[in-house]
Amino acid sequence: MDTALSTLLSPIILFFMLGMGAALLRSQMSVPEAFSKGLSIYLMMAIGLKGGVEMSKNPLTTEVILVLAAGIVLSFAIPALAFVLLKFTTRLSRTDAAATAAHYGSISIVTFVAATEAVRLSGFEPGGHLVATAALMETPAIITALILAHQGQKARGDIAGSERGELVREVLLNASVVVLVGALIIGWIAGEDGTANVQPFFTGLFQGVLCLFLLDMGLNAGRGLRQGWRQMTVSTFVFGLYMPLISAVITAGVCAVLGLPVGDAALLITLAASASYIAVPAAMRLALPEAKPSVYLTLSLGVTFPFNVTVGIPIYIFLAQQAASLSG
Amino acid sequence: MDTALSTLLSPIILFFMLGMGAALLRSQMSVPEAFSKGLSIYLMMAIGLKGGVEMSKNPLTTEVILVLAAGIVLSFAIPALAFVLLKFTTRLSRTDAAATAAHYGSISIVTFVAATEAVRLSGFEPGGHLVATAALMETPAIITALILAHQGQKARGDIAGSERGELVREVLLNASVVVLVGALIIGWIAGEDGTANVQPFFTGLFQGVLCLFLLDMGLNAGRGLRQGWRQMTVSTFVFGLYMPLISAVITAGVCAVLGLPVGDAALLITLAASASYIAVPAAMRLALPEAKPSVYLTLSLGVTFPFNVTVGIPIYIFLAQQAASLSG
Amino acid sequence: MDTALSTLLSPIILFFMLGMGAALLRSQMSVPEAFSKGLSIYLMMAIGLKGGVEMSKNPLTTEVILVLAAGIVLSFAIPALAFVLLKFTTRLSRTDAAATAAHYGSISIVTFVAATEAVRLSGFEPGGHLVATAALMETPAIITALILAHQGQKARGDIAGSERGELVREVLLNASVVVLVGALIIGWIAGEDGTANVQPFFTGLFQGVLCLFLLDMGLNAGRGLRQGWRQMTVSTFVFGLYMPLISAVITAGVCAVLGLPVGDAALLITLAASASYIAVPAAMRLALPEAKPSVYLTLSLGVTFPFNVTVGIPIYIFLAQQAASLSG
Amino acid sequence: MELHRKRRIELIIERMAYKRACRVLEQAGMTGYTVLPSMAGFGGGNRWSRDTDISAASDMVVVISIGDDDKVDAALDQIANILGSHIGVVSVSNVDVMRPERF
Amino acid sequence: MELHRKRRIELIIERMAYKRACRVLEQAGMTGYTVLPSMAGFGGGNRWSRDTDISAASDMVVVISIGDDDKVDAALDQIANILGSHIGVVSVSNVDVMRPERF
Amino acid sequence: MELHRKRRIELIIERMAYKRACRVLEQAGMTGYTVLPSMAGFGGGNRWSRDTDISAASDMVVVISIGDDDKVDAALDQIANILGSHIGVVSVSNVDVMRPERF
Ligand SMILES: Nc1ncnc2c1ncn2[C@@H]1O[C@H](COP(=O)(O)O)[C@@H](O)[C@H]1O
Ligand SMILES: Nc1ncnc2c1ncn2[C@@H]1O[C@H](COP(=O)(O)O)[C@@H](O)[C@H]1O
Ligand SMILES: Nc1ncnc2c1ncn2[C@@H]1O[C@H](COP(=O)(O)O)[C@@H](O)[C@H]1O
Ligand code: NA
Ligand code: NA
Ligand code: NA
Repeated sequence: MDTALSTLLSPIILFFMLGMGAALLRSQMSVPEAFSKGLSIYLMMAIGLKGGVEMSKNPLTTEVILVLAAGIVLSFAIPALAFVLLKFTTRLSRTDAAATAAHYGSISIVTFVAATEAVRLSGFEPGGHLVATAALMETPAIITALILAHQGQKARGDIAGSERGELVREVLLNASVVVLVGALIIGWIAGEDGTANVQPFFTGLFQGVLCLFLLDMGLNAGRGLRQGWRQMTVSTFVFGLYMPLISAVITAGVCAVLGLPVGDAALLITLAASASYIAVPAAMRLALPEAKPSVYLTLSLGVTFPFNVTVGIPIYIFLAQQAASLSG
Repeated sequence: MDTALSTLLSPIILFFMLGMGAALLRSQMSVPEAFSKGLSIYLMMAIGLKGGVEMSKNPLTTEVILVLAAGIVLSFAIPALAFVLLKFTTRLSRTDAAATAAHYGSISIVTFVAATEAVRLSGFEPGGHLVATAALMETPAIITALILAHQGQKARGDIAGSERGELVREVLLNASVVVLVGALIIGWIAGEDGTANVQPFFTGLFQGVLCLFLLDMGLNAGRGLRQGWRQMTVSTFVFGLYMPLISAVITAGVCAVLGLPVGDAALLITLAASASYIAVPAAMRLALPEAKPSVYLTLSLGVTFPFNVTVGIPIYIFLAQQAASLSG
Repeated sequence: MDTALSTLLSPIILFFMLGMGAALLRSQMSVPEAFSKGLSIYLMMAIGLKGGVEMSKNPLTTEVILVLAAGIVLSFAIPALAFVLLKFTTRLSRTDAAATAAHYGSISIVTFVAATEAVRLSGFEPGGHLVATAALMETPAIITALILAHQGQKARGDIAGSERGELVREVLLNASVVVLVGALIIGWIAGEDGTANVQPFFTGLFQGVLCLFLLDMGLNAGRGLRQGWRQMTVSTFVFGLYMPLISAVITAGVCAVLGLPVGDAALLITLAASASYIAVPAAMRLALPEAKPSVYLTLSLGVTFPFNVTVGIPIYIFLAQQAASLSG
Repeated sequence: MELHRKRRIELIIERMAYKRACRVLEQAGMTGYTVLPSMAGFGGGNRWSRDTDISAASDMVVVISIGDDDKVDAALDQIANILGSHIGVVSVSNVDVMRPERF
Repeated sequence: MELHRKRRIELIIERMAYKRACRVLEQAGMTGYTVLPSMAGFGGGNRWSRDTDISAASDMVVVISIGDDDKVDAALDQIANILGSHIGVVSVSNVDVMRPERF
Repeated sequence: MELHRKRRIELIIERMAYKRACRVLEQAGMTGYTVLPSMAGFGGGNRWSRDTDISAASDMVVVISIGDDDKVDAALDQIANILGSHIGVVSVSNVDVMRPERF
């Protein structure tokens, strides 16, 4: 657990804690929204390019395709499990439970990026196709959640002004899908040589920008927690802590079966365990506006995200090592 | 034409296409305006500094002065030609035609930057004074256009609240003139040694930042095209495609006469062929508010800019090579 | 005075002058607020990290603690002197004089950063604990000013809606204290090795970003001066020029007594001579809303800041050399 | 300057839903609207603030639209439907305009 | 669509003081408010502009709050106190709303 | 709290022209105004959106100015002139203010 400590003491995580601490102490500081949104586009371009360049070096193996498929299946399946747990252990309405479940089936790119750095620090090298897996896991969870929410309910008329295709567009063409998939394909086409000129920007700066971004994420998570926690019961709060662990253990099993190397397994486990706080909330506002954002946002951003970034990732790397030794 | 393909497949252009594609597919993603405006200031500082440093290495030759003069003359002359073509081939009003013509006499800095990268990729090294030429070509076109618009019309009273000097200030002290010319002079004064400390930021990152910026430009161009195309006739649309080519051929002739090296010629041709979509629209709103922005903006940003960045630049490099071989 | 000239001709200062000149010529250009606020967070993270890493290399000596203490004492004391001078030489009200005095006791981080670069350029290496000193000097001046303002006045009821702790939070948890102190501690914990990965971002880019930031500061200072100067009398205006010199001379004396090396002395003198234009104005709006911001902001941002960045810093380095030679 | 009485809709609505509201205004025949960003707010006992709210979920925008009585009434019916599901507040007031034919 | 008469407070106030005003609105029982950023302005003979104003000192924001007559009156008393010290302008107007029980 | 009736101008105008409008307001004797950014809109059959609009050409801002009847009338005359050339919409409404001497 020495690497666990060194992960916790890396500047990235320390800046996250700084932000979270400042927010909990009610500091008024903030990173301007336009600036941090710009940085997030940078981060997604960087990991997309990197993933694409790495994928361009190797042929598409069956293992790659299996990982992609596993990601999609997990994103479809996890919300169903989360929904059942929420309905049994909390008093959330059907709609709130379904909307929350969608967040846990989908993923958090920042958690993924933080895990990538931690995995590298631990001496493993994850494959580029995990970035593609991340992109593919964003959406399926939303479909499961909508089925769960509408199941056994009489059909409701459309909301005035809603447009055919607006949800599909939001879900399949949101910033993170466009940039991640686009940069991945560009990295794949341009390859190592073609992207050499842009490497100082996208690779050299990556970890520094991440520090700045995680400072802001800490502020966000801390404020989310401080503002939302009164509206949460203990049972919803703890869901935000055990649900990622359940997803992680299930996915570790999948990794053992597929015989994935540690780096890839750690990232797939992290993706499964992470919860969305940008793409899915936006989709839920369009598709299930009756669900209360204060519930699902506080849980995914204020509880699960800080848990994953600090305590979760070392655990997921540990699980990945177990899975690899089982299958190896 | 191998370099043409490699230009088209460079990350910079691919990100532009990604943005344009996303916008045409009606993705809602966007780069925050404050962030991309910040990046554009960075880009102008970077090319200004680079141009100034290069100019500091060589004395001011007659050739340099001739290029600067040629740029000014072209910026004055092209709008007259464009105006005549627009009046003959389209039904645009006198004011609309004059305002549109101004855009084609002026320049697009992003096109210039993309061309600089492509020229380097093709193995030529353009001179630093082309940056000064770019700055000098921004404004003259506006004067020609105002003369054309007011010619033969009874003088109209000033718009209430307009101030002596506001147009001059807008045209001579807008962000791109201030930053470009300022950074050029600073680069000239500080020289290679004096700017060494800031090179990692301004040179190392340049192409990466350009990718991010061109992603945003693609989104802008795509949305401009999608929103504006219904208000355009075929004859105005095709003007956006052939006008840059006409300007390019004329300028190639000028380059042959002046005997410019390929790198310099390619950039001067690109400047002549490019159309403004920031400085001139702003000036036109002040000076010719009756002209319809939907016409000139859709043309310059939605048609000519994407044409130049993808197909045009390889053509202009090819023309520059012909011109150089003619005069050489 | 050769280094003085080379400081004045460094790109950082030239970009500052460019911005100031553009603003005085009434250019409408601006750097978006969200972008420059983002850059300022970057700058504070960078100097905090750097200071922390340097402090991690050496044990906490008595000299370090004496410098920190001297900074705090100066921040407490300078406002009292400034207040007396303002009351004697100008017609400012008690409240306006106290509020203005607070600015001169506190510090300007940008001036500090510019001085750090100039000190390095002159061949001296300041210690990392000066960053900590900067953070500690932000606040004490505010306390002195509040005592001066309220002294001999009947207590005024609280403003409606004001909250216990809001001023303390604003003063102790504002962005610059949180980021500076936080990054300092993170740099201290992570050390040279732990921060190696983030160095390309925080060290390599530092001076380039500073150019961009000082361009914006020049625009701000120029506009501040142009808008505010009519509301200033000659006696307040000259206060903005001689006050930093007085603080500098006093502090040079302190440095001689403490026997500080030139680098540290130059920075401590600069801190004492610099005036706040972000943290203190915000605190004054909460604590002394009756004081006129047009007075204190024009003075600190429009007069003292440009004076320090251009003429002041070379003088302060010179004073530091004298102080060191006195004590050495 | 002759002025003409019109109605002004001011709709404060969550960002994700504002395009729905805008379509409704267009369908009702309103000739224009303008959307303003907001930066903070309070409602239902909760405070929110834009710079510290990473998702668009609690972000509100303000839609202003000036038009004829009839069109405003038609629009309000549809807006009521939207506000049945989405977070928001609508209010209407009287304003005087200069060129009535444009509304 | 049945509409109900309410009062709309529009408070233009310096940024550093807006949270004080918001607390006052909450204490007076107003059920909600929305804060809009502003970018430039003029008052007391001075122009200001946000992009060129590094400190928050002359930056103004606009607070909009719709509520019952009584609550608005209670809030205005306190706002008058704030505006005794802080920079700002307040105005009140009549608006019609749809769901009166929410205000 | 005694309130006094004033007029409130709300001018939605293209960004490039807002300084002309502000000068007109100052010349007409209005004691203050505040300018708000907008982020999207619709008019003349066209939608626009700020984040995807690289030039300032279709960007609108909102100018709010509260003042006396006479001054507002004087300002409206000039604004009518501006709106003869520039893109924009102006409306006027009644508001109540607290310190009438300031307007
Ligand atoms: N009736 C209206 N209500 C509110 N804003 C409007 C209205 N009409 C026009 N606008 C705004 O003014 C801009 C220009 O409109 P127009 O002059 O109709 O082209 C639009 O894009 C809107 O932002
Ligand atoms: N009475 C009100 N006046 C102004 N804005 C309001 C009001 N009520 C709610 N809002 C805005 O609408 C948002 C949602 O409010 P609610 O629907 O009460 O949760 C709040 O965060 C405010 O931004
Ligand atoms: N009559 C007014 N109408 C609209 N905004 C105003 C008015 N007077 C003042 N303001 C705003 O309030 C700020 C401070 O004004 P003052 O209190 O007059 O210094 C100005 O900069 C404007 O943004
Ligand atoms: Na997940
Ligand atoms: Na041109
Ligand atoms: Na000081």
